[in-house]
Amino acid sequence: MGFYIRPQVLSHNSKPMAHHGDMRTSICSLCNGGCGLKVSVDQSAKVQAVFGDPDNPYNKGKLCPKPMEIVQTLYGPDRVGYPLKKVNGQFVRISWDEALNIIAQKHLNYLNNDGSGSIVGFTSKIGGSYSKLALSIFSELTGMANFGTGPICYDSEEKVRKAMFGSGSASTPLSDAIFAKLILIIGNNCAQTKAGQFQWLQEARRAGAKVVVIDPRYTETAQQVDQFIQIKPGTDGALGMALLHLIIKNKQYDEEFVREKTKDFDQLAKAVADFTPEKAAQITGVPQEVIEKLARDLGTSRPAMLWPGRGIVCVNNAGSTLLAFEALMAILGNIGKPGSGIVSHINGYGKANNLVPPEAVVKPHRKRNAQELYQALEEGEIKMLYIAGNPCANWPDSNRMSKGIAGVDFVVCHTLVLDDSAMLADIVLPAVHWLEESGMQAGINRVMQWKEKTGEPYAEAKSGGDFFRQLASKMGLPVSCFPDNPEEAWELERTHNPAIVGITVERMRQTPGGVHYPCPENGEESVRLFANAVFPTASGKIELLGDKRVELKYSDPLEAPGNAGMLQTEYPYLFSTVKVAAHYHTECQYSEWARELEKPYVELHPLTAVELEVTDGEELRIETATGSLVLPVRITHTVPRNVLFTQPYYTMKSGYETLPVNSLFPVACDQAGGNFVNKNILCRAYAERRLGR
Amino acid sequence: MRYLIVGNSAAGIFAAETIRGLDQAGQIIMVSQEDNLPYSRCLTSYLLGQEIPEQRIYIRNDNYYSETGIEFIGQNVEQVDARAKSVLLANGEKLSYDKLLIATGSSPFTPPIDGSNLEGVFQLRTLEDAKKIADFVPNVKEAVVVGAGLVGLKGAHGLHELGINVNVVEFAPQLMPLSLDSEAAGMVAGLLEKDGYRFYLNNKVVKILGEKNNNGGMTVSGVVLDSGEQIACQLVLMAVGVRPNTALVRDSGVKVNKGIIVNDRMQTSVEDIYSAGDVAETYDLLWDENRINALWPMATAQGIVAGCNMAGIERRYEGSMGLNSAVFCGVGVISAGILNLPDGEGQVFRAAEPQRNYYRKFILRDDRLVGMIMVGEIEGAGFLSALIRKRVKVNKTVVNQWLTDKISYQGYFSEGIPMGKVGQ
Amino acid sequence: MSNQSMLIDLTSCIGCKACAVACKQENGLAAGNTFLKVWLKEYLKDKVVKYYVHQACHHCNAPRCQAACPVGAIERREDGVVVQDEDKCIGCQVCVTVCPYGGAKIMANGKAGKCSFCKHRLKSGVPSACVTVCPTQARIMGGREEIVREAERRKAELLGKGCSTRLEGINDIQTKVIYLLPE
Amino acid sequence: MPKIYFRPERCDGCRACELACIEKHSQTQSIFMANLEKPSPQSRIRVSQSANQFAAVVCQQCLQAMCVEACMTGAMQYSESGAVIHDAKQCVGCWMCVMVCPFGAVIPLAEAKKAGKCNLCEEEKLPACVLACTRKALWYCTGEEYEIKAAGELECAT
Repeated sequence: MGFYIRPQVLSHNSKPMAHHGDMRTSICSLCNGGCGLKVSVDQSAKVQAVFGDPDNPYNKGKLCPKPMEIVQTLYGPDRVGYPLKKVNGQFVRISWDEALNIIAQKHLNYLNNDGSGSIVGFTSKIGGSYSKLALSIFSELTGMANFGTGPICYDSEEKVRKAMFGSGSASTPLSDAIFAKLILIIGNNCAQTKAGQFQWLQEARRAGAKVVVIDPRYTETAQQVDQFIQIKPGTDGALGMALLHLIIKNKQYDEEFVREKTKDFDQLAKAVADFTPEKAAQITGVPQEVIEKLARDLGTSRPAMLWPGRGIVCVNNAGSTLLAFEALMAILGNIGKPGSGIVSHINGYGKANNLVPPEAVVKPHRKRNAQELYQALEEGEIKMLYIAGNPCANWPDSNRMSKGIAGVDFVVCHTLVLDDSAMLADIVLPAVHWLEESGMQAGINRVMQWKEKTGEPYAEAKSGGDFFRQLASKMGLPVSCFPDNPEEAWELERTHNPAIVGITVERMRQTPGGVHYPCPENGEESVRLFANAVFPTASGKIELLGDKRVELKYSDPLEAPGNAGMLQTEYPYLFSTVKVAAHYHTECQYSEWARELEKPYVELHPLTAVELEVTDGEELRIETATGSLVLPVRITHTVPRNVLFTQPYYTMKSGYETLPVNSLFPVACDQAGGNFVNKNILCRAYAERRLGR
Repeated sequence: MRYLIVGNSAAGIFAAETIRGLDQAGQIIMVSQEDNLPYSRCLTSYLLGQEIPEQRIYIRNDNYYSETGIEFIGQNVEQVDARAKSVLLANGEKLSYDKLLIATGSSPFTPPIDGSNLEGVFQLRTLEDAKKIADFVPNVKEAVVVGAGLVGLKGAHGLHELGINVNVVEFAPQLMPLSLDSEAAGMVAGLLEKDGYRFYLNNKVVKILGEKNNNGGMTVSGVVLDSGEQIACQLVLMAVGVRPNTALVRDSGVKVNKGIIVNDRMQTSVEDIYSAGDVAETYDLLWDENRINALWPMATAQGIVAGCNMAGIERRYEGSMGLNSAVFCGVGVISAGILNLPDGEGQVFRAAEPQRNYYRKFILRDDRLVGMIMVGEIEGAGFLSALIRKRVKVNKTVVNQWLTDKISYQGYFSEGIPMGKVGQ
Repeated sequence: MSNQSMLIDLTSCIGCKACAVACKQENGLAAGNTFLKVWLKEYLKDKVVKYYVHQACHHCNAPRCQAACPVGAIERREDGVVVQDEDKCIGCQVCVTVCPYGGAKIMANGKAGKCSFCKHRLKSGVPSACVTVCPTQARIMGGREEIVREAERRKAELLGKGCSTRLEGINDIQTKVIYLLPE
Repeated sequence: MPKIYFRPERCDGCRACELACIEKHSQTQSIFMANLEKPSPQSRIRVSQSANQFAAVVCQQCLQAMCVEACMTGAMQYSESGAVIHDAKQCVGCWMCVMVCPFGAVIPLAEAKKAGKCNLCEEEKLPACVLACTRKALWYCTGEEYEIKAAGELECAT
């Protein structure tokens, strides 16, 4: 006998939102774009929905999908609500007090027996400025070394820029685009990665700017601009050097600026002397005429802006490439003036000093760089880890990283969700989401905006700020060093950092769009850096060749770290990751909507697909020296031949249940010694069905 | 949540199943005067005529109540106490509820005719009625059916199937005055007369005659008609209409007109009391007023809507309309909507071929199909009843074609019939 | 906000899919339910044509879904918004098969669903959710004439840059949602 | 649950689906003998025409089926898998389902006094009509599969 009622069809599919909620203003803390948010909150202070803030002058109410996906992460099934302790492989709920006692006791134990170097932190941007400050105070008090997002995101860029200009930060707000005549976007699909702020480029174009995109892929950004230059992956440095060569040869640089404000120009000229456009054309695949035309455009269009992206930062020859393009901006005099300079999401504003009395500071007894960390994990040198992030997915050679973490004696994970890294922890602590904590949020427009707390913390979730203070108290450390709340934390940070002392919480609150930094005691904002053409380098000038740790010399990506020594006959393709708008690293995958919008795939040129005997939707296995991954194929003419592209947002411990793509990238850094590489790595591929699956 | 459902026919069981589907944990109590499994009243005449065995009259299987987790109580509900949120059963017991559904249906109306209390006078509504008649018929040769509505004719058919001569008395000048026009009714009458039925139209029974039987009681021996004519018979089946069973809500505050008045969520005027089925007076989308459309499909649809709203899912009932389907001597007869518009209103399309029992009539008002009758080839009737429900303008050329052509769904065609604004 | 039209300029769309998520948030759509689907389309002509298809209801002046719906669950309102009534829907999915634009979609529970032009927002004079979030003005809303003018202006501007486009929804088939498509 | 979807723009009115359905519902299971049988087998799928357009109408397996709600004998019901099925044993041929099916997809089998409707050829891997449709106007797939397939067919015009 069948049924006469089908209850599942009786409920409604859509429940249009009634806008009854209390609307609170906040700032998105996902991609460092700094978009203003309006968050609708219900009576029990639960976040209902996220909208764009029309009063924010930077995003003007517009938004990319990421912040709207948050609600599902906040109250989704993966969210951690209570401290958990692993007992016989299973997590059991414990109290915060018990958790803190265990952690404090373990920490003190390792500190005494194995030294401060045996305890390491892995933190990303969980929480916000309050958590960050508390962590840095805790680190100073315990000598704990921290690995933030630098090695996987921006270290090379920051180091090169700091060496050249004296500051690693972006020099120009994106909003300056409307004053620019030419905007050079390189290795940067900002239409996807900074979608909420993309309107600035459109406005710039309406105001007459020419926007040029240089990328191996015909990206969404490339679609929207005046000129797209397709370049062979990893060869941007050659293009940059040829542009320098042409500008110098044709004397199109700003002679006065070069003379007065830069150092090492002659050496620079020498370094690019033989880097002719013919040579560059051969390397980059960009026709010589195009290179020459671009050089002419650069030479004649001032002011011009540069917006480099991860496409030239997270690569194995990042250092020299960045050096070339930033030197190009420098000799053209495109620095410090409206509509010139370098746009980036790096918002360094200096460290707060003297937060801890000198006698209480503990120096880490061992220093390691990010690469060395792997070995230290494997060799058991590291006894205890604090994780706030997902290194098992976001660090290269993820399998090795996971194994390393699994081998550590005691792992504490302060997290929103039970992700791949949290699953390896001994103690899991529930973290507040950034919407549940106020704090300072900087953005791509070089502003500091005060992010208001909107929702109440979920269940027993705690901020990193509270966690480290309470832990310090359990460990008998001087608690008085720690701030008690986000406002106090900012007050502490501001008053201990002369660069931002003028930026009070009140001022941020009262200024729509926030306050440009640095902002010293006199309260003057700095819309763009170096407006006075004074550079905080040793020479006070732009050091065109940086600190010489990186040579301005083109290096073939196939010969650079990660690929050097690999046989191209065995690994004939290149493998890279590229981002999509619906995801920010691995954070958004806990939203069902995001998972529905984006399913992992690998992009192939049609001829590559023919070579590999796969068609659209078929599964392709991609193998590198460190791992292998199976992904469905998407055939497209928008990617070059012999290069495979996928996206870096998926992991095992989420609805995707896919091996994180970083497991295919070796532990390799570019010469600048900063960034890990997650592009242009040699790989091989074959149709998965050949294995009989 | 404690749901109490009074009545275990169409509206009651569909409501109960809906609630069960939406709220697995809720307590569902079903109370009915008839202490048995849910069965289809529409099939009682089939049972009477021995066209189906008794087991087929049940529309749910033997373990229905236990499988669906419905507590069943075979008691009559005497009174609803809305203030105390409870009902009083015939056995004096009180049952409380959080949500109450009244789906008590209706009962045959017995006109005050002299002799209507005689042995051999029956009505046919419940399973018990059918069984009683079945027990009585061995002594019957000649029967009189009072009322030629659908119920009367189906009852007559049941008796006729048993080899009894059937005489049908109808007050109106035609058969099924509420669901057919005179032309179609004439066609049906012709069919049945050929089969041996006798009709007394424009007539009524004024007296039922009786004679002493062996048990000392009085048994039917015939009827006297208004015309003075007498018909000798051993059985009288009264089928002159039904009245909603609203007695249980008197003094409860639940507003009653002819039936219990409900809104589009099947809520009565009293909170947490819902009503559905033949007892409820619901919105009629063609007449644009509340009416009782005591029809199986309406009862189930209302039951589902009531169930949803009781279980917390807001759903609206679109409204009912008249719809009837019957088969006479193998000829299907379907009618829907408004059949008789006042003179000068609307437009009528008609085709009749009596020799092959074929008749079609389409009634349009403001270029919208509002009613139809089909006798004979009835395939595709559903598309027309849907068009009536949809209330959209129709193309008259196509309506004209439908008089003779096959009727088929038009929605796939770009110049599809139903266009323009929905609604009146 | 009657007589409102929407322009979807696929030449300006950057495929961020904010509109699709805003739609889900605004209309309370669980995973599996979508009124608006954004997906990549790419083909070769004299150049690579790549754009994001916005698959959703166009709000036709003569909606086929309305004609096809056997129970009158789909109705074109006087202001041109084509709305679907979930209460009436019986889940036959015929609207889905007759829509030339893939506008009516099969929801997770099997019944049909479609864009309602955020009719609940229109009531209070607020543009549809997808329009409010779109960071590139690829979705804009306004009076019909104003929107048609803007569409023609963009088309002309693109032509001036050597990019040929096509407008849908203002010529032979009239729809409330106007599309500007790359050709 | 998979069901039969009809893509109107593809149909050229060849009626192969009707013939295949008749064969499937015949006693003889013979495409040659079927039409000679008594009672003559009836197709559950019907091709209709309007101007020069054709359409095949077949049970849409409605999720809230009007025939199920109207059936006074409980013969029309939903199967476990979600299809609308008809229990002929229970049917008394009252044509209530014929009266309400908005597609006219329930066929009154007058001789048998039973309603007849598409059962998706439940015992076969593919319904006969879908197999017979050379123009691929009939698709047998689930709703999800339909969405994917249909999106793939969308013209650039979207």
